[in-house]
Amino acid sequence: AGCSSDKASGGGEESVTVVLKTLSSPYWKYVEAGAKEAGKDLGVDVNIVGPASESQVIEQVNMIEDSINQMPGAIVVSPSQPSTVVPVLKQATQGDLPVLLIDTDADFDEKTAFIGTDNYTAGQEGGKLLASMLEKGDSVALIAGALGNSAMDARIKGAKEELEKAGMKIVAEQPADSDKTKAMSVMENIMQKNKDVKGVFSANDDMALGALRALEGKGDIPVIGTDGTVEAVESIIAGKMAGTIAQSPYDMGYQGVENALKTIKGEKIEKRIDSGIDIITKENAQEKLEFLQSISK
Amino acid sequence: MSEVIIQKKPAPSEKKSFKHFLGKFGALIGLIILSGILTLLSDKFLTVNNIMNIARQSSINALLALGMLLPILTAGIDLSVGSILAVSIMVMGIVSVTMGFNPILGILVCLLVGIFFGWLNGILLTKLRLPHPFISTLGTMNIARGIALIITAAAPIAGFPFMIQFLGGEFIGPIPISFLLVIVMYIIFHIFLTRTQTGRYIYAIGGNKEAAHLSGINVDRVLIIVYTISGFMAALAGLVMVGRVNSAFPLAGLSYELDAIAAVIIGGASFFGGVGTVWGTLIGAMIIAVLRNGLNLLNVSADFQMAVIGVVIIAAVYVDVLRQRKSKKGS
Amino acid sequence: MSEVIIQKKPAPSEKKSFKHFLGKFGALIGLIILSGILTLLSDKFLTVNNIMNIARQSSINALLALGMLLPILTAGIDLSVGSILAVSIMVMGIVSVTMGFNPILGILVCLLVGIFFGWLNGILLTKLRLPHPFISTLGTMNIARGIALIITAAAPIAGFPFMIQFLGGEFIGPIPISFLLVIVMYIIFHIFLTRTQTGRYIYAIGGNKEAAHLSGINVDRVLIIVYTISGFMAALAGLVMVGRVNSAFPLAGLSYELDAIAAVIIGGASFFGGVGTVWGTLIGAMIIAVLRNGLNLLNVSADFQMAVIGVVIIAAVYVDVLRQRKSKKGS
Amino acid sequence: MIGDNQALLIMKGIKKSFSNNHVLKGIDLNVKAGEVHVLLGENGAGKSTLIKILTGAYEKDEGEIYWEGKHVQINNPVDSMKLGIATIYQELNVIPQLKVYENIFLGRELKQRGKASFLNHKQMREEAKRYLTMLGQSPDLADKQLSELGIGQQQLVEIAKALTLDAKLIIMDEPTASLSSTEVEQLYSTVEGLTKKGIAIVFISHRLDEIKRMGDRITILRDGFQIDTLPVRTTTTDKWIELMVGRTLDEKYPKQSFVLGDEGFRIKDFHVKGFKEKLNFTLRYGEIVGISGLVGAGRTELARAIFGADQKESGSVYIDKKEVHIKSPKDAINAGIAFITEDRKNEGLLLDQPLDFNISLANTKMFKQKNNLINLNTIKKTADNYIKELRVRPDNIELHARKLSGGNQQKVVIAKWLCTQAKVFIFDEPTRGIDVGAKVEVYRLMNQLVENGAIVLMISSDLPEILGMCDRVLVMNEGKFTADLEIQEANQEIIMKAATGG
Ligand SMILES: Nc1ncnc2c1ncn2[C@@H]1O[C@H](COP(=O)(O)OP(=O)(O)OP(=O)(O)O)[C@@H](O)[C@H]1O
Ligand SMILES: Nc1ncnc2c1ncn2[C@@H]1O[C@H](COP(=O)(O)OP(=O)(O)OP(=O)(O)O)[C@@H](O)[C@H]1O
Ligand SMILES: [Mg+2]
Ligand SMILES: [Mg+2]
Repeated sequence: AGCSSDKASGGGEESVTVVLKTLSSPYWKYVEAGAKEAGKDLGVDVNIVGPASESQVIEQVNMIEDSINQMPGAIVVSPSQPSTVVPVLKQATQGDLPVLLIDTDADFDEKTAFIGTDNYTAGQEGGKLLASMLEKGDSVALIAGALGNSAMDARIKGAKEELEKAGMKIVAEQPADSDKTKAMSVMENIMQKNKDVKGVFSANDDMALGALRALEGKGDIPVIGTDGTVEAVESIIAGKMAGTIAQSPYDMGYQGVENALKTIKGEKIEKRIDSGIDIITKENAQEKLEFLQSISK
Repeated sequence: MSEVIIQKKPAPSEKKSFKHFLGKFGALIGLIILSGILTLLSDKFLTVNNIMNIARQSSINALLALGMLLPILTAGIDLSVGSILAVSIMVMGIVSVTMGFNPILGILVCLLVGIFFGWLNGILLTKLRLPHPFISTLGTMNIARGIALIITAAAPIAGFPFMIQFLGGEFIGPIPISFLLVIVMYIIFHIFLTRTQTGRYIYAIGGNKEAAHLSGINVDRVLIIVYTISGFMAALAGLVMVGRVNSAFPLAGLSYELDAIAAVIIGGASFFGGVGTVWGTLIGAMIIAVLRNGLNLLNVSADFQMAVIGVVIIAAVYVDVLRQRKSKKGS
Repeated sequence: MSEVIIQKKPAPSEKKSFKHFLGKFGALIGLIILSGILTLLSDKFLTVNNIMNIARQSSINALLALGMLLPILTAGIDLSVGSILAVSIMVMGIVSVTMGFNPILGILVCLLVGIFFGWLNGILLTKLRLPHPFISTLGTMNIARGIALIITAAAPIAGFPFMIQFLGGEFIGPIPISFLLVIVMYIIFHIFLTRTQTGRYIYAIGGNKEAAHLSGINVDRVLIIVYTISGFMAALAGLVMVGRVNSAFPLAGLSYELDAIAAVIIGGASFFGGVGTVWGTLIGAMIIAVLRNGLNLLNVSADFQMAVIGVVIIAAVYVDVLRQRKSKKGS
Repeated sequence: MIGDNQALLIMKGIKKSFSNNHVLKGIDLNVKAGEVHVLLGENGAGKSTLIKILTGAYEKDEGEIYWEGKHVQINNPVDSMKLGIATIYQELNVIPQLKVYENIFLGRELKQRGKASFLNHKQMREEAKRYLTMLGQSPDLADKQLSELGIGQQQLVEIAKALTLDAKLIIMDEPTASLSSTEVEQLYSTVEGLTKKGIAIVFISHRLDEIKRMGDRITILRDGFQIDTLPVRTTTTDKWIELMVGRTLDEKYPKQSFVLGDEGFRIKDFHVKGFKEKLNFTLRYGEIVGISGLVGAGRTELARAIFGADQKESGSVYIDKKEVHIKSPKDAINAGIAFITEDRKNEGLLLDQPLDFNISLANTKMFKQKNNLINLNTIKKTADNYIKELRVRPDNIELHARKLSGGNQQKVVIAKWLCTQAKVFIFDEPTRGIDVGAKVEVYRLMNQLVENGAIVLMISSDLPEILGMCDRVLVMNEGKFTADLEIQEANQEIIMKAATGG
């Protein structure tokens, strides 16, 4: 330690580089906050990078490459398209650089660990939550992200299965490109055709909030989102959104760095660490909000 | 030059003026056909409720496209509208929600931020003499989006006061105020472009920049006005967006420039400048909105939506091409 | 004989030919300045390892930009390159991974799909007489992306055979094969554009379509070739991408058209057609890659990256503007 | 002369260079109120450059400008307009997408009374009609889209535009180059009216007969210097030519007669869209045939249809008595036809390509090597030859076409078509903007073409040129032929009568 304190290049034994899917959404800001906090708590240099949006897949691969080039002690990655990072990560492990994955797993045997919960499970939880608020045979609408975004696709898939299992009728499944405004339009249009929609599941909270806005004044239709952003939690407290599935982004970030450091120090860690899922509804929303506010001052 | 027509034209008859009308708003046929098909396919399409829906949904793009028309008329482009929208509403959020100032001040600041970035585009283009607005506005697109992210640490802002939500969220009877705003803005722009000196200069610059300059037109000044207006319209569209979803988020308007440009071009404007009308642009924006609405109504699955949008864009413009070709043959 | 003596021009001197060189590749100064700054800021920048990194990272965009240069030279544009890339590699994935056919067949199919969609762009533009390639390629952009999503139900495909990964993934010594491919393609295109009939016609059409037509050039034929080549290059870039990440996914290449266009324009080509070189384009692509790499090396945070990229794009082009202005004044 | 208190405008010691090309090396010019002051000089002598310095379109390197005795700075076109200078530039400066009347009032639109920010379209339209009528045009023209007009009519719009500016000095840089005698007559009387009101005119032209008729004083430029300023009426054109080119010209029209041969080119029942009649004519080896007519008579349209640039309605074309099928310019070129277009800027040149590129464009395949690559050296050599032969200045094939003077650009267009080595040459206003000396070269080339067995058809609005160079003349009016005359039986009056339909 201390041999390389070159700030600009940020490499060195006692440093961890975290490459996220993006840094420009609240969810990933929580991951970032967790990772930073861990760095502070444990006294390790943490560099956090990520492309401008989740769809910049190759850009993320480039970032991993550039990070490896600076020889950190370990690298923590949340792959946008799991399969794409495998070749470059193989290169890293060949150079004895420990690799940890968070949030999204990849089919990569040489990884040191995966920390997170998979999106499919999150979707299932969302589906179950929504089903619990409805009657058998009710009509349900699904708001998806841009098609091809694998995390969003998995959430929709999970939710759909649970909802169908519980006997709900899926009357619409439409994409809204993770855009709040588009989600609102999409929901409005769905309501034109299906006035009897009784519940909505959305692959993220932004779209859930957009859909909610379209349903204002249309009676009590529960909307379930995913992610657990501040805005969503506040909406739940205000009695608008029915609930959201939070994947503990902060913990993922924190544990990612924590475990990376352990690996650097030669400690053995679990290959698969579950960061847990929070189901946030009116009951626990207030306490969740306080936590979120404490981490993103 | 190549379409030299020697025939004496007939006195302006009824028939001619209808042709003239279609000539101006050729994409209208595309819109009518598209609407016709959707009416057949879904009984929900042609209802007052749904039409108001479309009106509301089209308003953001309609405003952006109206702003975009100006740069395109001058043979330019403005890639930064989506980012300007974002930075304007984030600043407004900070002023009127986070800092709790008067909403009127928030609205003013929002529009001023839009005007500022638009003006910056104009200055970069004319004073720095960058070769094409693609460069200057691509730069601003990144800068404005970066600032939108930086000032709020990527967090959205919700809970805007009623006054700010008014434009985008309220109705007069069944009619969304945002659509009334669209109509008013289009009328103002129509008058501006056809009846004022600066408006005509915009066409002149697009038609032949050199000739405009030699005719004593201050080309730089007009271009700065053009981009400033485009920035202003982006902020106005942002205001409507905030009213619509009651929140501002830094990725708002991402890649909206494509829809805006598409509306302008589908509406018959030329990338080479000098050609295009506000009404054509409105029709272009409506075609896009109707299409999206129809796809949702028909519950077309996500993967097919993209392909269908592609086909319809081409078809809508092709209808216009066919019409023009026919009317040329016929004359 | 008339007595007018036009000064004998000096024999092409060293100085003149250097100026000539800079005149052709003006953006080079921007690249040099940018690299200089990064070398000062990071000791990792000017290392063999990192330069090879940049070479590899730039190759996809360099290939797309090379394809994009052709439409832009004809005063057109190709918005569909990112989507064509995606559909080409998804089809290749189905053929050579899902269905397990010979990798050579997979590569061939990949390139043929690219050629097909490029050809389609050309046909839509010339035979349907759509007013501007913005429309036709915007349509194809959606159609191709839609097909990429439909045929694989949006799922990525991984595990390509070595032969397919060869171009994008392998090295000769420290040099990535993908970059050698880039160099070879640039040389081929240079010869094509300067030394063949079709190549010269491309410049002629961009310079003055009417004059080109009247000079006996089959404009439609050349345009179809242009868009077909652009489609082919998109597929080739896709091949490199698959080799790089050993997987194909339907959102691959999303919004890559912007970077490709930016590279071409930064490299000195004109949107109004007829002006631009392959070497300028290469420099444009390198500027973008160096910039991104440098920002990563310096650990600039993502939101600031955006803003910085915006500033540098403008600055890089402005350096060229200054140089041109100076050389005009000074001479 | 300089310092004369009558002088409206004095330009003193004007210098200007482009790169290494010193164009103006110290020009003095003084213009008096109410006179028509002619500028004469070879192509590339710097006439247009001098004008552009005066109007603020170019920045001068050295020199001073005095206006009504006061020293003035002119930095941009607005400055010169404010002084009262209206300019008709050599290259048309019109906006194709705007209406004719909007073009006429471009930059000085009329506003509605009371509502100062709104335009008064009605009044502009009325005024425009007035000016167009004054120039002998139908008032209907005012409402046309400018892009529908031929070059000649566009030129008239430019003239009308200059007239609307309440100017003290009107500069006309080759306003008559694409006008026929009727329109030129109209212009004469318009100019006369203006000078009577004390308005000064700076007039540039390569047509000596019209200078003789209109000019009061003439300033001759050569080699970047002002050679002399002379009164027009008391000096001879031969004198001007001598001062201008540094030698005397033996003859302005070096007409050579050849033995009349067989039929070489024929159109039969040729129907052009919008024409009232089907057209027929035959061209024989050994003759040069001219087509005369007023602006808008349809000559260019006929040529375009023959060449396949526009679709014909019906009819056939024969070369050497064999029918050739032409659907596009490419077919025409393959059949051996060359068409030298009248609009060099829009239809002829690639302004941002070097001269050799332009010259080789219509016949690129000739320069293919065995390996199918283009031989750039052969192109350079060939282009260089043409440039020398046509005396293009500067004679640098690497120069972009944009940087040449108007007349020199015209020569490059001619060179491009000579390079196709075609059998049938259709020249549309070939000497537009070319100086007297170079015109002779072009005429000699035509002779040479005929001698070498080519067919030459020349569309021209310059009557003396038709009379001087053709063996036969066809006259067109509103899309039909109204006369087919052997040159011996033709003169100005007869042709004009036929051209106006009588
Ligand atoms: N923009 C320019 N850049 C470089 N050289 C130029 C430019 N404009 C004109 N020149 C050069 O200046 C010289 C004078 O050109 P100018 O147009 O003034 O000639 P001119 O006397 O009007 O000729 P013409 O009778 O052919 O119209 C020419 O040699 C021309 O090549
Ligand atoms: N009868 C007419 N009334 C109005 N405009 C006409 C008429 N005839 C021709 N024109 C115009 O004249 C142009 C066609 O003339 P064209 O160019 O073929 O004639 P030209 O004899 O070559 O004359 P120019 O010197 O203008 O080239 C067109 O722009 C057309 O609009
Ligand atoms: Mg001139
Ligand atoms: Mg003509």
